[in-house]
Amino acid sequence: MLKEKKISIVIFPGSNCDRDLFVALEKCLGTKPEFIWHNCSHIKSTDMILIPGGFSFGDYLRAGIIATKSPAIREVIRFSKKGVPIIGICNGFQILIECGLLEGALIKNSNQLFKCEKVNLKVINNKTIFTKNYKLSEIISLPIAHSQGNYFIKPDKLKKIEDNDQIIFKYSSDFGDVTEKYNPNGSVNNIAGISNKKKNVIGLMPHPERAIENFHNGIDGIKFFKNLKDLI
Amino acid sequence: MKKEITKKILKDHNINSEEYNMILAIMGREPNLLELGIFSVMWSEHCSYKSTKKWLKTLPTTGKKVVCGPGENAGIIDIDDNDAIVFKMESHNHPSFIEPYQGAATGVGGIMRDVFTMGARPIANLNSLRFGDPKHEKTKNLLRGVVKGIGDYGNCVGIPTVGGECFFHENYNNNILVNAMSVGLVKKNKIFYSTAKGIGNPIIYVGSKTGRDGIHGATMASAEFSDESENQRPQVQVGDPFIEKLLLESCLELMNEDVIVAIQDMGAAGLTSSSFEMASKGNCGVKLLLDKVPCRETEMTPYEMMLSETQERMLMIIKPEKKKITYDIFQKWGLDAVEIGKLTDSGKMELFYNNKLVGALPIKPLADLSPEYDRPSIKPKKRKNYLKKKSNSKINLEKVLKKILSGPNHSSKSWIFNQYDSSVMGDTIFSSEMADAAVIRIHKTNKAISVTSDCNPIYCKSDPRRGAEIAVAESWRNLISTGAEPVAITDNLNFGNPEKKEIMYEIKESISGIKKACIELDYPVVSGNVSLYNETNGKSIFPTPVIGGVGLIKKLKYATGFKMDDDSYIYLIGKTKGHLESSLFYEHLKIFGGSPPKVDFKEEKKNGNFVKFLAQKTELLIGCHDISEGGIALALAELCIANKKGIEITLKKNNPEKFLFGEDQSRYLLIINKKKEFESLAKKNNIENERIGFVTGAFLNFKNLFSISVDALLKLNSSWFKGFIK
Amino acid sequence: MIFRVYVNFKDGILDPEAEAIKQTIANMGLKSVKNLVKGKFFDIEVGDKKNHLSEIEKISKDLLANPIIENFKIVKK
Amino acid sequence: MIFRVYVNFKDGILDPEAEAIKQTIANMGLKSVKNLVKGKFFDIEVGDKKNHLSEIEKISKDLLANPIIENFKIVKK
Ligand SMILES: Nc1ncnc2c1ncn2[C@@H]1O[C@H](COP(=O)(O)OP(=O)(O)O)[C@@H](O)[C@H]1O
Ligand SMILES: [Mg+2]
Repeated sequence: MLKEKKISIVIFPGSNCDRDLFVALEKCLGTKPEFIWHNCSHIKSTDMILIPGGFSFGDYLRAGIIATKSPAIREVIRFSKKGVPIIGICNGFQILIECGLLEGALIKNSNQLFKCEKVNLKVINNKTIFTKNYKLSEIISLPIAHSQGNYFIKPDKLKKIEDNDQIIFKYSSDFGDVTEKYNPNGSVNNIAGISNKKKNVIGLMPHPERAIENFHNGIDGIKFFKNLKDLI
Repeated sequence: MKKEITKKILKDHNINSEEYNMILAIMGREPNLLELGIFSVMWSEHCSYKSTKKWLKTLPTTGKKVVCGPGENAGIIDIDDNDAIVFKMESHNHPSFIEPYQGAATGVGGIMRDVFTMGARPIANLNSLRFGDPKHEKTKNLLRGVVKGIGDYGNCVGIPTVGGECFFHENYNNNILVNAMSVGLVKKNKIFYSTAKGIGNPIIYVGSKTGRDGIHGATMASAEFSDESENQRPQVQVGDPFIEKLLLESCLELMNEDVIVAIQDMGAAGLTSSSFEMASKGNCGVKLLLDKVPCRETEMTPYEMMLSETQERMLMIIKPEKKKITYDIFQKWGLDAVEIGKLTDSGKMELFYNNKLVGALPIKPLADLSPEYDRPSIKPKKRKNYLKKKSNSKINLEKVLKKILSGPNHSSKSWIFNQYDSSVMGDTIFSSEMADAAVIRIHKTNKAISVTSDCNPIYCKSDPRRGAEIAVAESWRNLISTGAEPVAITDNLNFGNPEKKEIMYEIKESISGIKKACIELDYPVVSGNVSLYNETNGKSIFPTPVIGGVGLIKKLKYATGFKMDDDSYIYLIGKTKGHLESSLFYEHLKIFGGSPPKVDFKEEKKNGNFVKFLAQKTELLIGCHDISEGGIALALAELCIANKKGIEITLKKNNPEKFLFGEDQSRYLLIINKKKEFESLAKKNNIENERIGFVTGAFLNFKNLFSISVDALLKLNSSWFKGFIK
Repeated sequence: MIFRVYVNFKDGILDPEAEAIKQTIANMGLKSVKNLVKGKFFDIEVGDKKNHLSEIEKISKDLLANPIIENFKIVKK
Repeated sequence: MIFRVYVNFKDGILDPEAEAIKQTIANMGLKSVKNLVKGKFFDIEVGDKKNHLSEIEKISKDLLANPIIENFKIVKK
């Protein structure tokens, strides 16, 4: 029998989507993830790490920055170098950006307001380990809930990540138009999710874990997590 | 000897001479300043309910589902399977007017602490807001700040904000209302109370360090505003939602251990009221070593420590042998916990500072003998109401509906609720504008709760008793519409200065109205809050008794929202007489006053039970919407907007304005597709019903009268906030 | 002409963000920091012609600072 | 000894908050404001004994400023 693979969820003081993520993984993959507290300085082994949404350390200073000073982040970086898949959702995305695993910055939404609503995403890269079961340009719909999700990257760097297919999701209309009208927060080129160069680290602002029940506003999160099945 | 307590000091503490004589009698001597300060906050309107206690006692507070009624931090109801729901609503009106962002944020923080103090994890927040005229210079910033404050706080803690109300009227220009409600889930056998027990048990302080925040917040909330008070601004309290989240998680973790004897958050009047209330409930004495109180600022005096309203602090009595695990858990969450005293058998509160006894007050008498007033009241002169009836044929009904839909009070509130995280925790079934009440699944179960807040101040001004009855009935109806069993309410009574007879009349009448409705509907009051002195320069707010209702949806499949299927039928349930006095319709024609519609409770229950029966026992009900302000016309428009679908209505009535805009109570619109089955059931149950139309096309079409496209409805409904806020 | 407006919390007002930053610095192992106070600044560029001070004051009071909890100070750069 | 660290957005990065403030000022009818730049400052108090500059630099670079979008400047007060 294969040894059961281990999924880890790293939590920080102020994380608040950890339970939701746990529930989603349990429901979609049938495995129970383990929680890693932020001050854990040694993760013995893990096959995938997820960083949940919320307000780590109150989002003080800049969302995600203070969390990068926690010991567990050094471990996340160590595992990322080994090629272990890492996923950051919302605040998790912000943390991955602040700790340098992903490029760019997430600044305040262009209208200064927190925004909670359902958005459509267009799959821009379906060749990553996280997205290979999507069709190219498939439209999925997921909720967002954030005030600092405005993705910024300098034009030269943008070109680089584009050329290297690191843009994974963009905000779009139901029909896949990627235009300003469907940009909820001011992100450069409607970018909603990106990966690192090696494509084993991914971050996205929307919340797949909030779209997994029939009573949710859509269930496209299920597919997002089921995509991970092959990884564990 | 020099008299320490001068007339001026008494005035500054809002203590009248009669009250001061009682203080002298209780103390047997002249109090010092610290002691007087403690009396003043404990006996403030805010903490002692001295003007309303007598009347609040008359409310029905028991029932087979009530686990804990008023008197604790929050009320508790039983929702079966060892699950219970803890909930309460509380006002932060005065602080929000002075500093809207922090005022509203700390209001949310405070009410959540009331809920998790009892061992419950908050699972939903609501807020009921009243602002002044949009044209008033302050309104925009107040709205912006309050909404952002509520959002930032709840979002950060990770509790979904799922519903509420927002109403604009010039009457609230200088006294906005910010009422926050929180709803939590607890295991029935794991509830924590605030009764102190066990002489010698340590008293533990945990949370933020004490600063000079909001000293005298409680007395401020107990006095009228004047232009002056805006200038001599008291220290504003600042909220720290991050610490709140840590407190929530650490307290719930500690509550899993067998450690806590009693626990209470430090809310209004901070350390004073929390320690007093715990001790007085347990008939204990308290010894506090104020040197131990963690302070944020230097040279804080005992007076300041006892009266500070620094947020995010808790006080608990623990078992003495459990200190280590207590400290360990709080340390894990990065919080300082400190022992600041012990329970004693002295019956007194003894305050030590620098090894000196700086204050000593008898606990029981101070609590029990707190003033209770039967303030005089008088029925206000009937306002000679309204203009002569206009000839109705000239009124353009389409224009009125469009005006209502695009005005501040009935525009889509999405600008507000999109700033609230409504989907965190993954259990939200319906939030704002998806149903008549918000519906939240009980995590990992097949049941849900339904929550709503309601009050129509226009009705309450015209007739406070009837207005209050309607507020309760409407909340009941809102719950019914979602497929719930209404269980109990919390109330937040917002009024002007009770020392004025007309205001006292409004208070008494409102409470009787609530009482009547609650008894009739078997819908008890389990918690509540009173906010008085909402007046500025002598001008009082409308009586605004906000009702927060909670119901149980026994199976998820009973949950009903605004859904409409194509070609399904629209049925109107209940008697339509066309009551237009005090209605939105008349308001738009500038016809004011008159009495609100009457609630016939027999009819109310009959119709409600029928809808409940449909939701629970049949598969007939596709969607449901109760009819309230704006009558059938507005309810239909809201259904079209929510579904982006059209409706065709055939009018048989001669007086279309009465049929469309009448605000008769106890009515619902039902979306049904099995005509025969439904009609026979309705007949069998003797329910007045009428098939008024069906779902079709892209227009809200009142045949032979007028028709508006759904696109136009959506646009009308969504433009006001955008234009206002920019 | 550029005016700089400094805005910071009044004494005694809790600044949770500053508290969190202080704590983080300590966690980073940097023990010598005794206190940290935080604020904002705004560089406002105006034309040279007339005296803009009263306008800048108005902007500071009504918009940039919340006078209930914050102080502001204007300096000409 | 107090060090003040100024942090602001690098040139060419659109600061949505500054844009909003500019817009509001224009709406207030104050037409003379040509530009507005916003930033933060941190007053960090350290002991007097040793030279703390390198520590303050580390704090600024690793915590207070995001080098991708922000500049910082340290001055001794
Ligand atoms: N302050 C608010 N916070 C959250 N939701 C709100 C707020 N104000 C209004 N809403 C939502 O907007 C919808 C319409 O509100 P309202 O017109 O008061 O409803 P009704 O009169 O049908 O009870 C409701 O779903 C309500 O929950
Ligand atoms: Mg309603």
